[in-house]
Amino acid sequence: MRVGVITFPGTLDDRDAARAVNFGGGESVALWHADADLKNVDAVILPGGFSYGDYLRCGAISRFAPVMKLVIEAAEKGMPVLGICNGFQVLCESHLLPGALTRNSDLHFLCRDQEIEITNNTTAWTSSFAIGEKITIPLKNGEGSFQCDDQTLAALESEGRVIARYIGENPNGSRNLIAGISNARGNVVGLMPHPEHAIDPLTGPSAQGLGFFTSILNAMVK
Amino acid sequence: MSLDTVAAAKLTPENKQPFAELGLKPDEYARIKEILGRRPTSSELAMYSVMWSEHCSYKSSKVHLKQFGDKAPKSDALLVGIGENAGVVDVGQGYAVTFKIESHNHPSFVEPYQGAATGVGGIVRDILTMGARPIAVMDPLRFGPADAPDTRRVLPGIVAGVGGYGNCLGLPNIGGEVVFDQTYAGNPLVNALCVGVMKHSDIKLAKAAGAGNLVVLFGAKTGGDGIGGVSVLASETFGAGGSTKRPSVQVGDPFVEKILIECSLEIFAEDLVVGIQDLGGAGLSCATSELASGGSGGMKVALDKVPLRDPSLSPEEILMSESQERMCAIVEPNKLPRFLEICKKWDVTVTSIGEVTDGDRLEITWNGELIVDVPPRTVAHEGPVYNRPLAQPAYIDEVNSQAVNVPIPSSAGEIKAAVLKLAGAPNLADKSWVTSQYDKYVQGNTIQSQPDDSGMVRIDEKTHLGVAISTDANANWSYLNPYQGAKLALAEAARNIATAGARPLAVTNCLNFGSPEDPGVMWQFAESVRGLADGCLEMGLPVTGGNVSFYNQTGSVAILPTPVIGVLGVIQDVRTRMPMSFKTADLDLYLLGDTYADLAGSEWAFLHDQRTGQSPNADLAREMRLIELLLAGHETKLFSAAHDLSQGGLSAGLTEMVLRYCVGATITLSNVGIDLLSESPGRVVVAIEPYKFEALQELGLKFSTTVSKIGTTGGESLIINDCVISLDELRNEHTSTFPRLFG
Amino acid sequence: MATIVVEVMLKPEILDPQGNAVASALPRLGFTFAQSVRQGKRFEIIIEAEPTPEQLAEVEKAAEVLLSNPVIETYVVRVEK
Amino acid sequence: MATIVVEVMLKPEILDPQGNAVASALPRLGFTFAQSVRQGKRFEIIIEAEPTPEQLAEVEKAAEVLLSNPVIETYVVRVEK
Ligand SMILES: Nc1ncnc2c1ncn2[C@@H]1O[C@H](COP(=O)(O)OP(=O)(O)O)[C@@H](O)[C@H]1O
Ligand SMILES: [Mg+2]
Repeated sequence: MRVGVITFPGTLDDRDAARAVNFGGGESVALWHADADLKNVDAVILPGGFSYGDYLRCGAISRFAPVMKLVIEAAEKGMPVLGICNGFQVLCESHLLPGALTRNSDLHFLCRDQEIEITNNTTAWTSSFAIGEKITIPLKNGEGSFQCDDQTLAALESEGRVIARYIGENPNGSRNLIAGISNARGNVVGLMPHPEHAIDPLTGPSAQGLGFFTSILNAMVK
Repeated sequence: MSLDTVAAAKLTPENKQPFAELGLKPDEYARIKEILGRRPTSSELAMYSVMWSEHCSYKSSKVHLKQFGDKAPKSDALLVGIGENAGVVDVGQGYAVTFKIESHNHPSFVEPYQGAATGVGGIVRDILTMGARPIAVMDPLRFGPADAPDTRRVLPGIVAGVGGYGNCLGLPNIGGEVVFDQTYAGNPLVNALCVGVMKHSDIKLAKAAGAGNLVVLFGAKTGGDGIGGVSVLASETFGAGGSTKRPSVQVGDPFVEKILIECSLEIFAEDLVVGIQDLGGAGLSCATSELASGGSGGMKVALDKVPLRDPSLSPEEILMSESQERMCAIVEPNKLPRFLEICKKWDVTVTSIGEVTDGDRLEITWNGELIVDVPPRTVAHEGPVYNRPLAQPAYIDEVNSQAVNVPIPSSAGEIKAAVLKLAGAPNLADKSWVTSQYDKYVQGNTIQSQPDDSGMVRIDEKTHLGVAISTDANANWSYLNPYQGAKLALAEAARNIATAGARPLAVTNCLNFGSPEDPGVMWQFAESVRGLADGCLEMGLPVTGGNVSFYNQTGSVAILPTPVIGVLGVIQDVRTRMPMSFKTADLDLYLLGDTYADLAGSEWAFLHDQRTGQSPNADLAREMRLIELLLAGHETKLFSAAHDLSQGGLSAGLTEMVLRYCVGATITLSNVGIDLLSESPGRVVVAIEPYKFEALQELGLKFSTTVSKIGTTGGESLIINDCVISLDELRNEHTSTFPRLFG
Repeated sequence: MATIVVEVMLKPEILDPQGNAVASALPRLGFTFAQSVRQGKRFEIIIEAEPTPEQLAEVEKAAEVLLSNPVIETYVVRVEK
Repeated sequence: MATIVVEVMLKPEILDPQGNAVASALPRLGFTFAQSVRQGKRFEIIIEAEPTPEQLAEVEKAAEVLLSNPVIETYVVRVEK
């Protein structure tokens, strides 16, 4: 099971994501934004960070990286793709996922341990969880407020494509407390909080983020 | 303006030059003429003026800082000492760690966000320059009164700037300080610390060796921002009406710096540089003269080759520009192609601007004409040295002889009010409003950060080797007695390392003071340095580097003397670290160390507007026994938790402990008021399982440290004698201060 | 040399926390003129000469695919006089 | 109702990382029109009626103390027609 982890200029959590893939039992494969092939990976992770400094809009410039063309093609054919934080932003800018991520409602970058509830366990990245399972993983971003128009929101809700929701007070102004969504097929998932920082209680608030990286193994076995 | 060349300077010896406007004294100007045997060209004048500024030349502090070398303890750990961009220590397993603090005070007052951001950027480049991968940052900060309107402008901007830059670089923020005092109102202190790690063999130095090797500039293009920023901005005291010489501040580009870090590390990994220097204060003037001065030969630079953001810049301005995110490397010609390739991969601008010569001059040309021809050492290392007059200020005797006069709580109601007041006092309140704006998780190796006693990061994922760092200053004590204050800050920082189970290894510092031209301030400075040097000798900890920031004053009012001391320690296995608090009930709580009526300079006295009396005396032998006790207990897994007591004394310490994991405690104190409020140094609260009492007592005897039982853990309240405070009430008081003040 | 300006604003229905923060800071400083505030971006694009219609069309395209995100933003392209 | 616009741009000598990022992204997407790009802020301030000269003076003041930092930025106040 080869999981590609893409590094854009300014990506920060690539090594953490690779570590999490390996912790989960997969084999991480480094991909570079300028790469012209996906090195035979079975799945791809777009990790967190400040690609291109988050200038203009988060993810707006990375979306045009050469490797993204390949990712978009592969995703449309069903390859599992997970975008975490900045990766989620890139997926929205690429229109692989609907909506957009905007400034946190209090305008501050926010790093804290956040409880979320898994609300869909049929995607490639959430099958290891139970519906309604509550996990605590780090949330850290300045532009994590999920926004979309009413119609899109209604569609996401009715199709069960909200895969995780914040519990408690809304940390950033996201509509309907949305922490993560998937595409209709369930292979592309975007998640604002960082499961790769919650794989070992020594360095994170819990090990409850690991489920995202074991789910993908199940997805491939199937 | 026409080009002022060396040839022209020889022909026009009588030309008037604006040396005073550039901050040079008449005798300094005369000395330059003597060194050169002629008047300097305007480019040379620019170089000398920035390099001989207080900030770059340490002209007022040098004679004192010498003590760090003269009194240096024998240490096998020190691999690179004072003088390089940052000191390097051996932490075992082939790893070397480099760390340093720097100030960016004045720019942060003028433009809080950018000032703080570029402060972080600068210290990170210093660490990178040593050949290390930066792995964490810390930010000791000081502000005017918490409720002052200007603090509402300055604090949020500075915090956002520290976070904006550090987060974007992917460096976890693992600690710092937030302290408020009136004297910082016009002079906030932004000190930034960075720590980096490398293998011993990867250490890089700032020297230009090997005739024929190339001088390569890479990173951002040079612009007109921050010209004279450091030299003029950092040495000009702000008058009441604001400085007239406020040049534009620099704007940082953390994305470019992140790219520069990855690009440089790839270049280092392939061993492509002979020497390297970052461009910080004094920009190219500093980098070229220091590289040349550090090497054996001379250097030739074609200044017109420097890539510019603003093509209208004059050679003088290019030499002085402090544009951020630039590095200068010395590269063997045969390695240049690979060097360029790596820069191309990262999309980093790179230009060869000159070469190392076998001469002994630094020669700079502009379109073929010689505009600088100087002995590099005279610019970089042989600047003026002042033995400034110093005198104990009159206030010392006055405040020392005045006793502290504050109410001492005794009834349950008074105790509750005092504990809650301290819990919510801006200096002691929960700092999450600040620290939640900083990424502490990135890189996946953060073991401890806010609110723990020290920051801790793992440096090897297989062996779990780690380092811990704490920064501390107690300006109240330094005000009352700068010699003791520096020692006490050192002891506190070392103690904060040891409570986690790490062994203190090395020291860095950032000395923030008023004007060195004031003999009273100079005395505070000299006493602080003497105290720190004596303390380091006594504790066996080498000073590896640091930074001096003078002229932190508004009109004639200087800031409190604020020597910020950073101590780095090593822990063999981060999984064994001792947490700062207890997670379960039914543990016994013990106080290690003795409590005296030490209220002078305490937070309780500060809250009653008093800064009088005599600071405690640092007893470093006792501090070292306490540290050894903690480390011995760590070795045998004796402690369930250990927490240092400092500002706010036992009251603040207990507040932090019970709130950390939401487990209460029942405490019994005999002399409750003093026991709670005193800030006697050298004290730690530990939690142990009851059956381990004898082992603890044995350690107490072995290390001649008083061990007194103060209570047990458990419940949902902090109970002190007959006073009951629910954790909810305490938490509310502790956590509401910052959101209330800063939104 | 000429300057083309692209102004990008959040769509009215999208929450604008920055604009709101400004709107609530103004009265605290004694400024009472604003009913509401929206904050957006302004790009100044320097081009060599007076823009041709083709160039302006290109700028429109760039504004649509790069400078703004049509999911949440609208844009206006103007030639600065 | 009327709209007052405040445009805040970095001074020309100040580094503009965002503008640079846009300028270097454009050619990668095949857009070659830009010599350089600067990115600034645009505030749209909604007021009740056509602004009075006093109000405009107030807006100027707010632009100077709140909406911009004169150390690194310049601003322009305009009434939107
Ligand atoms: N500006 C800051 N940045 C990061 N961490 C901070 C900052 N200010 C305070 N902290 C952290 O908050 C905690 C409490 O700070 P403080 O009360 O000053 O600690 P101590 O008294 O033990 O030195 C520590 O973990 C400290 O590192
Ligand atoms: Mg402490």
